[in-house]
Amino acid sequence: MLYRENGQFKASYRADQQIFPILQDRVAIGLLLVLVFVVIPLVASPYLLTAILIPFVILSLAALGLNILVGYCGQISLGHGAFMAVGAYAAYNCHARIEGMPLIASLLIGGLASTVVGVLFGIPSLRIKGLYLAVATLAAQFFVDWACLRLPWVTNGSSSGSVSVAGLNVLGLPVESPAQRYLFALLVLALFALLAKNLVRGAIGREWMAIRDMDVAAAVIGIRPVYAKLTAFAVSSFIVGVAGGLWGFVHLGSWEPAAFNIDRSFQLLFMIIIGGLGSIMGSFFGAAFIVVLPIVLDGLPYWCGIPIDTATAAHLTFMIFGALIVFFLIVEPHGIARLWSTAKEKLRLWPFPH
Amino acid sequence: MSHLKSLTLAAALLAAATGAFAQAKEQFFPLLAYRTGAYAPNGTPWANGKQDYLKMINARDGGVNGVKLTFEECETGYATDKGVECYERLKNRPGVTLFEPQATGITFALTDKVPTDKIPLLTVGYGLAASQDGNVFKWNFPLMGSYWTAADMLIQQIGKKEGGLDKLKGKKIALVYHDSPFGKEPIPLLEERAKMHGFELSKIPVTAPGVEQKSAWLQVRQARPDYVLLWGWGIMNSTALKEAQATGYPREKMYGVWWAGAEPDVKDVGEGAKGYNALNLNNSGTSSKVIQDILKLVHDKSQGTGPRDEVGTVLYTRGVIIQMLGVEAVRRAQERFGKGKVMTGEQVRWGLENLALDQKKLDSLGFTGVMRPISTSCQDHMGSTWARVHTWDGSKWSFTSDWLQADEQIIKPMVKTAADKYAGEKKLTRRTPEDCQS
Amino acid sequence: MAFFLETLFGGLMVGMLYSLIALGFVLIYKASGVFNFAQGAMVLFAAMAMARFSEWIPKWLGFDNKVLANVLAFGVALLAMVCVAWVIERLVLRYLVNQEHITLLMATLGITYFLEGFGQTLFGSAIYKIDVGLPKDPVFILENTFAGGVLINKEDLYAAAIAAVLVALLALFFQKTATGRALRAVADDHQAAQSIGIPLGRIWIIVWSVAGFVALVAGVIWGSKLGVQFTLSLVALKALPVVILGGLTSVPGAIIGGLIIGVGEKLSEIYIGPLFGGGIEIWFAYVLALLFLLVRPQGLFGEKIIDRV
Amino acid sequence: MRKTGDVVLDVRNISLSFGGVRALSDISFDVREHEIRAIVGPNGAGKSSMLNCINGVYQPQQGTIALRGRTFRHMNSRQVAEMGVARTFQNLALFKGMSVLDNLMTGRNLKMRSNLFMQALRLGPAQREESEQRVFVERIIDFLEIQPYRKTPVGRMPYGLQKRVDLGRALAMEPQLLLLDEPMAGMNVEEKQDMSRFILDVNDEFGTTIVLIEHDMGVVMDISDRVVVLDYGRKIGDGSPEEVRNDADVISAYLGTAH
Repeated sequence: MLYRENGQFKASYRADQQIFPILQDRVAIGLLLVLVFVVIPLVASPYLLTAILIPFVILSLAALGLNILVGYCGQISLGHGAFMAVGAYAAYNCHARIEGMPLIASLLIGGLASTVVGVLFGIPSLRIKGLYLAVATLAAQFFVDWACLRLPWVTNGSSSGSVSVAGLNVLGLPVESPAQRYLFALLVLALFALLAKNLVRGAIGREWMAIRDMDVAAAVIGIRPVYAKLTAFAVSSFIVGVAGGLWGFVHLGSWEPAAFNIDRSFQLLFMIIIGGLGSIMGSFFGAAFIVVLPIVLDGLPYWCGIPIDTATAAHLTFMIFGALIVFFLIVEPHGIARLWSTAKEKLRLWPFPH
Repeated sequence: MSHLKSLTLAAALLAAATGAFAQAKEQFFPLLAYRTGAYAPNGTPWANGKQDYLKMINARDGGVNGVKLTFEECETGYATDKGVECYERLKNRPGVTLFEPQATGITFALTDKVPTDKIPLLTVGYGLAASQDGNVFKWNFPLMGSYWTAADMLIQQIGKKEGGLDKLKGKKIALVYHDSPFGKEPIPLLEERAKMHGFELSKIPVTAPGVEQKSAWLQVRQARPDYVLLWGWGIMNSTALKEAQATGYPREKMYGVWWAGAEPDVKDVGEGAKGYNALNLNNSGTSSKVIQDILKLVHDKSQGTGPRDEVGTVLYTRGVIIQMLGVEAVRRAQERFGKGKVMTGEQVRWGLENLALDQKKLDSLGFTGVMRPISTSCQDHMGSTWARVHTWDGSKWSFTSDWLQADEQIIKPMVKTAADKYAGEKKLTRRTPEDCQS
Repeated sequence: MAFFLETLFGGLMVGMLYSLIALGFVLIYKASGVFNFAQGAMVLFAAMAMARFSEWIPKWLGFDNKVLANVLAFGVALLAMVCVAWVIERLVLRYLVNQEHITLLMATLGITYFLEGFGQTLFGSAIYKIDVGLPKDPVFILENTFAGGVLINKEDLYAAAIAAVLVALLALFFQKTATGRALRAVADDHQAAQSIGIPLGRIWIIVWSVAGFVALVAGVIWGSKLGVQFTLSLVALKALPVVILGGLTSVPGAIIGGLIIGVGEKLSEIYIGPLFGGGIEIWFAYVLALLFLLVRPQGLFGEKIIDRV
Repeated sequence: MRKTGDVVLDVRNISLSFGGVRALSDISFDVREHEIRAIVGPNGAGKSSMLNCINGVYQPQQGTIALRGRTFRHMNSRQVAEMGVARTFQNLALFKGMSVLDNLMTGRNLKMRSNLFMQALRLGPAQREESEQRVFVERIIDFLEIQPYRKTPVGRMPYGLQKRVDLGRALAMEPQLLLLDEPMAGMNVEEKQDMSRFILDVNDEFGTTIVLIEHDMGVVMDISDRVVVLDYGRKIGDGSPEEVRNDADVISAYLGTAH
C-alpha cells in the first residue's frame, strides 16, 4: 500500500517530466544519497571501500558511458577499454607535465582526449553496422593498447611504460584516504549520472533511441544519423574517458596499459548487458554484479572454511561467471533493470492488481 | 563529523587489536599467486614452493621461535587490479608480514600503497630496478637481483664467450622482450652497456602474452644478431624457442633472463631447445637439505601443495628461497623486537633491511649450494646480485658458468638517478641515517 | 628479396591457419546467425583434450604407440567437441532463438568463459604438448637463386596443406551432401527451412559439431606449433579481422581474408613496424579490415544489406 | 469536392532499380495543394518504393522530383523533412523501445533548437522548449484519442493503435505534405473507419496535402480526389476515382484481380 501514486496529480508538464515523478521514489532516492554520501564513508571498512566500492563506482561510470552508445544509440563497441586508457593517459600527461594542474581539469582533459579518439573511431559506424562494427571497434582497442606501450610520450618517457600519480587533491582537499577517494569518485559519478539522465530523456536522447530502434524512419523524420551517432560516440567516450582517468588516478594510483586491455572492454559490455541495455540504473546494477560476483566467488571457500585450492576456485569462478551470463541472457535479456522495473510495476498496483 | 570519524577509526583499531590478540602467536603470510591464465605454468610451481616451505617450517620447527606461520593464497591471474584487490583484502589480517606479488605490474601498483599501510614488499629478482635504493624505496626489497643486474650479467657472460667485453664492439645483440613493464625494465641498462662496448642493440617487442611471434622471429632472422636476449615469461618463452627452431636461429646464441630459464619454458620444446642458456638465481634439484625436509615433512605426509615430481625444479626452488627470505626476515626482526612475538609489518621491514645470511647460516637452514650469502642494509635493499648461467641439454638444465655478479660501477649510478627521479615525481625526501636506525 | 619471399610465405602460411579458425566463425554464423566468440575457447578446449588424452590413454590402456595414442586421442577429443556442441544447443541456443545479434554474441562470450574455466579444471593449466610428428626444423629452397636460400618452415607448410585439405572437404560437404544443402537452406532463411521440415535444433548441433571439428584441427595444428595452454584461445582474436574482411557469411571469404591478413600483417610488421617501434601487426590487421569495410561494408564476399521499409 | 490549389509535388520520369531488378520505370505524376492523392496497385507494384524515392530513402537512377518549385535529382531525407514532408510506414517503423509520448516527441525534434550542453544541464531554455513541444504533442494525443497510452512503450500496444501512433508521429512534424503508406493495412472495419476519419480530419482541419497508398479500393474511392495506378513499376492509370474505375488497363491489371 505504501508505494503508489494515487492522489499525486501533476499540475504541469515540467512536473510530469521529473526524473522521479513518484513521491516515494524521490524519498527513497534521498535516503539512498544520504546512505552513500554520509553513512558509508563513515562506517565502511577500508577494504570495502578500496576493493569493492571504489571499483564499483568507477566502473558504473564507465558502464554508464558505454550504455549511452550501446544501450541508447544501438552501436556495439568492443573497444571501450581503449577509451578508458586514452582518458587515463591523457589525464596523466596533464598531471605529470603541467605543474599544479588541478585534478578535475586533468580528468576533464582526459575525457576530451577520449572524445576525440572516440569520434574518430565512431566514423566507421556511419557505414558499418552491427557485428561488423563491433569487430571494427576492436581496432580501437588494439591500436590504443599498442600506442600506450610503444609511444614514449604517452607514458611521459617512463622506461617501463608504467606510470603513477601521487598527492591528489581537489581545491586543496586531499584525495588520499579510501573514504576521500570514494567520495570523490562518487561525486563524479552522481554528477555524470544526472547529466546523462538529462540527455537520454531529452531531444538528443530521443534521437539516439530513434536511430537504435529504426534508423530509416528516424532519417525520414529529419534526424541526421551522422549527428546522432557521432554525438553518442562523443558523449559515451567522454564519460568513459573520465572513468578511465578515475580508474588510474583514484583506484590504481599506478598503472600500465594492461589495466585497460580487451578484458576490460568485455567486462564493461557484460555490465550493461546484465544490468540492462538502455537504462542508467542498469549500468549500476551491472557494475555491482560484475565487481562483486568474482570477489564473492573467490572469498566463498575461505568464509565457509572449505579447503579448496586457489586454482580450482579461480577456474570455478570462470565457469560460474560464464554460466551466469548465459543464464541472465536467457531469463531476462533486458537485464536486472527490467526485473527491477517489473517489480516496481507490481508493487505499484499491490495489493489490488486490477 | 571529524570526531565521529576518529571514533569509528578508534573502533576499527580496537577491533583489529583484539583480533590480533585473539589470533595471537600467528605470523600471517598473504600469498599472491596465479594458478590460472596465461602465466599459470610458471606461476604455479613458484607458488607451490612458497607454500610448501611455510608448511615445512611449521612441521619442522613449529614456526619461528614458537610463532606459528599461517598463510592464505589469493589468485591474481597476473592482473594488476585483481592483485590490488587481493592486497586490500589481505593487508588487514592480523599479523600480516609482507607481500610478494609475483608480478612486476602488481609490484608497481603496490609500491605506492605499502608505505601508507606499512607493509614491506618483497620482490626477489623482479620489480623496479630502482627500488634497490633503500633510501628512497623504504618498503621495497628487490632481494638477490633486478632486471638491471640480470641484463648486466648476461652481457658479461656474452663478453666472456667472445673473449672479453671489448670484443663486443660492432656485434649485434637483439632483445626479444615481453611488451610490458617487465620486458622493458632492462632496456636502459642494455643501452648503457651498448654505449660502453659499442655493440648494436635491436629491440624486438612481443605483444603479451606472446602466443604469436612469427614476425618477431622473422625480424631476428632479418637482423641476424650475434646473440638474442630472451626477456619472456609464461607461454612466451616456449613459443620463442619453438619459433627460434622454426627460423633456424641457433639456440646456443640465446640467453634468457632468470624468468625464462625454468622447466616449463623448455620441457615441451625438448630437443628443440638444446643449447639454450638462461640465468638462474638458484641451483635446483632435490639434493639440498631444505628440499629433502620438504619432501620428508610435507610431501611424505601428503600435504604437498603441488605434484611431488615438481619439487626441486627451478621455479619451485626459487619459491622456497623467496619464502625463506621472508621467514628469515621475521626471525631477524624477532631477535631485535622480542623472540616469540608476532612481528608487525614495520618490524619485518627492519628485518628485511638487516638480513645477514652468511654461508654458515645458509648451511644451518639447509640451503647449502642452493644460493649464495646475502646481507642487506638501509642503502642496499638488494643484498647480493649472484646468479649463474645454466644450459638446457634437451632433457635437463646444467650449469655452464660460475657464479656471476653485476657490475656495481654501472648499476649504482643508474639506480641512484632513477631513484631520485622517482623521489622527485612522488615528492619524497631521501631517508636520514637516523631513520635507518629506527 | 630472399627475405621478402620468406616473409611472404610466412604470412601466407599463418594466414592459412587464421582462415582455419575464421572458418569456424563463418560456419556457425551462416547456419545459426550466431557470431561465435567462443571459437577460440573451443580451439583451446579441443587442443587440451587432444594433448591430455594422447598422454593419458596410453597410461590407461598400457600401450606405448604414439600414432595409436594420437589417433585415439583425436577421436575422443572429437567426441568431446560434439558433446560441447550438443550441450550448447540444448542449454543455450534453443532458448535464444531470434534474439538480437548482440545478445547471442554476449552468450558466446559467456560460453567462452565457461569453456576456459571448464577446460582448465579438467585438463589443468600448465603447458601441454601435442606431438603429431609435424617436423619442426626449417628447409631452404631456391638456394642456388639466392645466397642462403629462402627459409620455409616445414611445419607451417604441412599445417597449411592440412588446412587447405580441410577447407576442400568442407566445401564438398556443403555442396554435395544432403545435410550440407540443408545447412545452406537454413543459412538462407530459418523460417523457410523450418517450414519445409528441416529440424533447426539438429542442424545447429551438426553445425556446431562441424565447427568443433574445425576447432579441433586448428587446435592440433596451433597446439603443436605453440604448445597447448590457456593463451591458445587468444588466436581467435587474430581471426576476427579475417572474418569481417572476408564477410561473415562466406567460406571463400574466410580463406582469402585469412591470406590477405596473414600476408598484410607480416609484411607491415617487418617493413613498416620498425618505423613505429614494432608490435604493430595486431592492430594493423584490424585497421586493414576496418579500412576495407569502409569501402565494402559487408566485407569481401558478404551479402549486401538493403534497408527495407 | 474539396478545392485544390496548385502543384506542390511534381514527380517526373522516375526510374529506380536494385541491381538489375526494375522497381520503378519512368513514373510521372503530380500532387496539388490540399488534395488527397492515392497511389494504388497490387503488391510489388512499386508503391512504397515511390514514397521512398520522394523522401530520400532510395536514390532513383533517373528522373527528378520537384517539391514546392524546387527540383531535385535525388532527395535528402533531412531536407525533405525540413520542407514539411512527413510519412508513415507500411509495416510500422515505430521506435518500439520508446513510449508513445517519446515517439511523438521525436516528430518535434526538428523544431527544437537547444544544444547538447543545455540539454545535459537542463538549462531554462531546454526545459521550456521541452514543455512547449509537449503541449503540441498532447494536442495530437487528444486528436488521436490515445491519452491512456502516453507512457506505454509502443512495442506493447495493439496493432491498430500503433498505426495511430505512426500517424501521430508524422502529424507531430506539422507537415504540409503527408505521405501515408497503407495506413489501414491489416485493420478491421471500424478501425478502418476511424483511420479514414482521422485522415479526412487532418486534411481539412490542418489543411494538409495527403499522398495515400492503399489496397482497399473502397476506401480509396471514398476519400481520395485523384488516383495513380501502378503495376509492375509502371504507371497504368491516373485521374479521378471514377475515371480510374472505368479505365480498361486498370481493370485488367488490378481491379479484376483484386476483389
